[in-house]
Amino acid sequence: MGKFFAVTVAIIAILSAIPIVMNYWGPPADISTHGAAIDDQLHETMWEAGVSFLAAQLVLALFVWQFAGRGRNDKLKNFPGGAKWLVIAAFLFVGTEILALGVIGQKAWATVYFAAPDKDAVTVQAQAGQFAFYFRYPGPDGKFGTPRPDKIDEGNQNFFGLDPENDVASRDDIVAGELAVPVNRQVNLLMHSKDVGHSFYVRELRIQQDFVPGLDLAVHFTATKTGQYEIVCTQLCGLGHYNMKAYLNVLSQEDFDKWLKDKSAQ
Amino acid sequence: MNTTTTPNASGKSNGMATTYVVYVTILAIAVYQVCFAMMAGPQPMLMLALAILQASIAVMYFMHLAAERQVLALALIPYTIFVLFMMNMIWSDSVRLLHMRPH
Amino acid sequence: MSEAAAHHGPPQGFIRKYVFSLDHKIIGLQYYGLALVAVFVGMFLSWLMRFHLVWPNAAIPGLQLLSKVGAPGGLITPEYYLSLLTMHGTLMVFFVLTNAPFAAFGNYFLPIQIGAEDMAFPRFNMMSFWTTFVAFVVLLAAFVVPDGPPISGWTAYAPLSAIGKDAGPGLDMGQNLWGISIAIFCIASLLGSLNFIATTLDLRAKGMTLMRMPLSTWAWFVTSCIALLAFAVLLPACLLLVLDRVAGTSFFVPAGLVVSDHLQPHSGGSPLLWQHLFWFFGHPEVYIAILPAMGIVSHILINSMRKPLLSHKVVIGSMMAIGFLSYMVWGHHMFLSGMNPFSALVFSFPTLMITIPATVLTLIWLGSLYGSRLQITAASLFALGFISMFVSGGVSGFFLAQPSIDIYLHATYFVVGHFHLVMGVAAIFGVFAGTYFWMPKMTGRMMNETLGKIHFWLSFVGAYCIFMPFHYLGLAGNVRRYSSFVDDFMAPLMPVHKFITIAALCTGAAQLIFLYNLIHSRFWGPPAPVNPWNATSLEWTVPSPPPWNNFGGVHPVVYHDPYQYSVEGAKEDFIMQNSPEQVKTTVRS
Amino acid sequence: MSQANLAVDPHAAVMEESPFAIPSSKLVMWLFIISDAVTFGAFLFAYGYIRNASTDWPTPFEHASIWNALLMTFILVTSSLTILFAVRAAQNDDRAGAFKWTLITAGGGTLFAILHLREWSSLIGEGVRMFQNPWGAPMFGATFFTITGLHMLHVIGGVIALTVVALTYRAGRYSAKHIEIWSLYWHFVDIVWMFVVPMVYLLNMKR
Repeated sequence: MGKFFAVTVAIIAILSAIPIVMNYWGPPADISTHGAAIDDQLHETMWEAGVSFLAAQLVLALFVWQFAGRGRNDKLKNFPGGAKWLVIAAFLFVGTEILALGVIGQKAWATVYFAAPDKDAVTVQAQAGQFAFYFRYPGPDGKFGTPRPDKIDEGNQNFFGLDPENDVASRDDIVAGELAVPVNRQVNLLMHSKDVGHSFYVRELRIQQDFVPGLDLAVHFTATKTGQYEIVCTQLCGLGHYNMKAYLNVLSQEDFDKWLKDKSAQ
Repeated sequence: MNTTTTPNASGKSNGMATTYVVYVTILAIAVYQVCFAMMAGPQPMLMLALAILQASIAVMYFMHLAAERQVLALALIPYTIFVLFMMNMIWSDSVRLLHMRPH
Repeated sequence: MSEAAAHHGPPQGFIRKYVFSLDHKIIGLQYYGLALVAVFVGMFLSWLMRFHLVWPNAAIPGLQLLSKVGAPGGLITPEYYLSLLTMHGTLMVFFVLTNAPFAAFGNYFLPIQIGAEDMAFPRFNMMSFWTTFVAFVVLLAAFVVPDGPPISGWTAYAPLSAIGKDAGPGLDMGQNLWGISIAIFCIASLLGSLNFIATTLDLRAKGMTLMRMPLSTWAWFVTSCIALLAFAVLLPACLLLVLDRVAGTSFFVPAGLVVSDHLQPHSGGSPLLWQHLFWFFGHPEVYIAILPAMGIVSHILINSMRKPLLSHKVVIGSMMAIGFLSYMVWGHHMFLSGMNPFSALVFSFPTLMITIPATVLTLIWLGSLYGSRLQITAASLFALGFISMFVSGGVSGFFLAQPSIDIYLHATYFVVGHFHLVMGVAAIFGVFAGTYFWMPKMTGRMMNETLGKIHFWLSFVGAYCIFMPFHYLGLAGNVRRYSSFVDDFMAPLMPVHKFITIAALCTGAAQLIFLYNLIHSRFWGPPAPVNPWNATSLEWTVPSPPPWNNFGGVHPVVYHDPYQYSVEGAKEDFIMQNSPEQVKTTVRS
Repeated sequence: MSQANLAVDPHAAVMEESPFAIPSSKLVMWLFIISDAVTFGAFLFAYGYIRNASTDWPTPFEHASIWNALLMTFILVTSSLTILFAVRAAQNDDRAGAFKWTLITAGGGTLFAILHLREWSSLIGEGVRMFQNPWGAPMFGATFFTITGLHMLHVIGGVIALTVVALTYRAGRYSAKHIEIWSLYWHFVDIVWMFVVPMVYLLNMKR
């Protein structure tokens, strides 16, 4: 029975590792400037975690194979070096991993969150509500109108609660149900939640950030490849959560300008 | 180690004199807090520090923790302070909330 | 009150004996029973969820009886899926993973293992069980209120959970019941942990020094120290949540929210406050679930290996280090929740540090296996399975501890796989190991080993089949808490989901073997001897099941460290803790 | 929990010595106190968090209410002193004295609660509700009433407990130990108030 356990554990460990090693189900190709750092970090962690995982499972299998079912007459042995060396090994091994990944590897996080957005970044406001995203562009004047929660009226398509009669800046604001951004230009996304917590997750962009009601956050990113990508909500936001999505359209600069023009003409 | 109950922890051994001193000190600090706040405005950190001072002498001499075995204080106090200290991690978000509110 | 059990005599009558019993053993069994009911309900809910995910259009006959609105014609609606998800998580985390390894086994065996007649406060003990029971009933009541159970997840993130029925179905009465139930549960856990700490410190038999306590006792002790202050934070969080809901305050709700076209009257609070308070409890809770399992597994492995672990002290130290670190890391649940990104780095570092004591523990277990005389029983198989699961679930923590990787993996099935393996399956394996090991003592009947082994193989392979693929789904970017995958991106992953669902149905069904074994052996199993496993700790010195005052009024005296196995020159290959037998040489390192 | 004060420490003969050398019930009271301290701590942190993030937090307390709070402090700290007299009397086997001082303490607690309720009712009269007040951030009422309410709940619970302990003690079923243990609780209630006064009253003083 012990040998059977050993074989099962070994098989499970190896089978579990195969899809990872074969890269069968990985993240989709990265389309952002900061994503490579995250991917490297993921890759490196995968190596270290994978080696630890396989080593531990296989050692478990090996020892159970070797020592299961030994009787009273078999000599007991102690692990060479005893607990002291195992503790030292754990400190060294894991300590190195922590230093390598946890300290040095935080650069990827810093590039996403600690760098200020560029001055010429395209500023877009994203508003999440149950169960849709809306995006707002400041229009030719470069200024957002002030949204007022009491003016929100979904029936009349006033998703942001704009008040064009009194608020000049809001008159040329462009509101869209999709996020169109120019390629290779930084986008500064101002995030606002209308009701409950939501999240903005684009797998290809390696961006995920919660919308926090009462706290307007901003993330910035640069998309490097044109195409259409899915934006999904990852924060449980109610019954339509599974259906809350929008699309990110990464366009060339000309297409983006044209898109803006078309939108403002509407 | 002493296996019988030590006659500690109840003011029997250290008389009531300490107790009166502690009583007066706690009240004096309370009065000082109020007067200070009324004259110079409440300074949160100072107020908190004085409250901690009051609390610690109350714990030590009213609740006789000082007269118990030291290990009791060592088990209870660092543990509680550690947990309360860790909670201070929430402040940075509170400050952000102030600066990053919508509109 | 060190006189403990002295002031309750042998109980008379059914009610005193089995219902409002002061006997820690009965209370332990009551907790076990409660956890058993909760785990089967929770598992059933997970079946419904898995079934719905892959066959969304197949009706489940009879489900409409559970909820007419939530499952019309047996078809699960998206909101009912979220209700199931919430109830599954809450039941499993609070009523199974906290109750079974900690409260159930702890109540039964902690006093016996330290040579006490009962818990320090038998009345508190009874109160803590019945308070837990009330919490359980209040939670289950959410199934029958008109709008159904809450849909905000077991984490009940505000403001979804705080603004009432505008936010969606289930968030009216159901969410109130949830908040009240968890608040009650906090009080029960508080009573329980007070009792555990006092018992461990004050009621040890003569000679039972702290370092002579078995590792399981140590684990329960450390766990109760964690629970003491962790639940003390969840309690105010739940009270404030309930106030937000019923008294119209807004601790967790900011101004200017427009929900269902209504401008909410709230202002002044913040959802982040709820997340901070919740996770301040929530992370220690993970260790409340896993530490007792670590202790139980160590205790059982030593017995099966016929040799002590490489170091008793290092294991205890590691458990304490885990307990200590557990208070410093709650922010790793909140990397992307809008928390200050600098805090993310501060939280990431201690999170990674937890890997050190966890690795030390794993290496000690593995190193101790070397050169042992490992006996394969159902209990030791589950203990070995625990190690395997703990490693598998543990390494994925290494990803999630890093905020940069969390950007991609947060809220995906990777997280689901991670915590199910390490906190769910591993802890449950600890409970199974404990059950096969201790049930003979608890019921006086041996369990069927063959069925136990079959149960192990099905559960072990099944659990891997369910939870390993979760990691792959997560790596591919499959987000969690979706009641169906409407988008194209998920379509290629559906075969994996199907595989998981089938594995889940089979593995769940395999638990019926366990249930059968448990019930059958309880009544018809062969009578258990006093010490069926040739174990050394004090619970094996008393009859199976032990009499009401455990040691028959005798105060045991302890002469040895807990794990004197394979002692050369001893009469048998082990020396009981209370045996005065002295042997010069031992194999202890 | 126990029926009699055992003169002989049960640890001495048959059990391993407790590391703290105090009765279990006293240990449990200490543990309860640290747990409750963290609960109060969480309330105060929540209050601080919300207050800190508000721009229009009201500071309505006139000097009169501050003096009233100081009077309440005086009453509560004095009741801490009287419970110490009770403990001392009980330890000297002065049963009548211990009974008297415990009841006086409970009376002090009652007086405190009455003063507090009077203050609550005057605030309610001024229009302060759980989520509404005439001055500014509506959360003021919520934090004020939850924190002081939880404290008052502890005071009222303590008054009831002290009364029960005093009566049971006079009947001879409780010993000095019980009075001492409940004195710990009473001091704790006092200590919480020491934090409530500066955090809730002084910081919200009219400027």
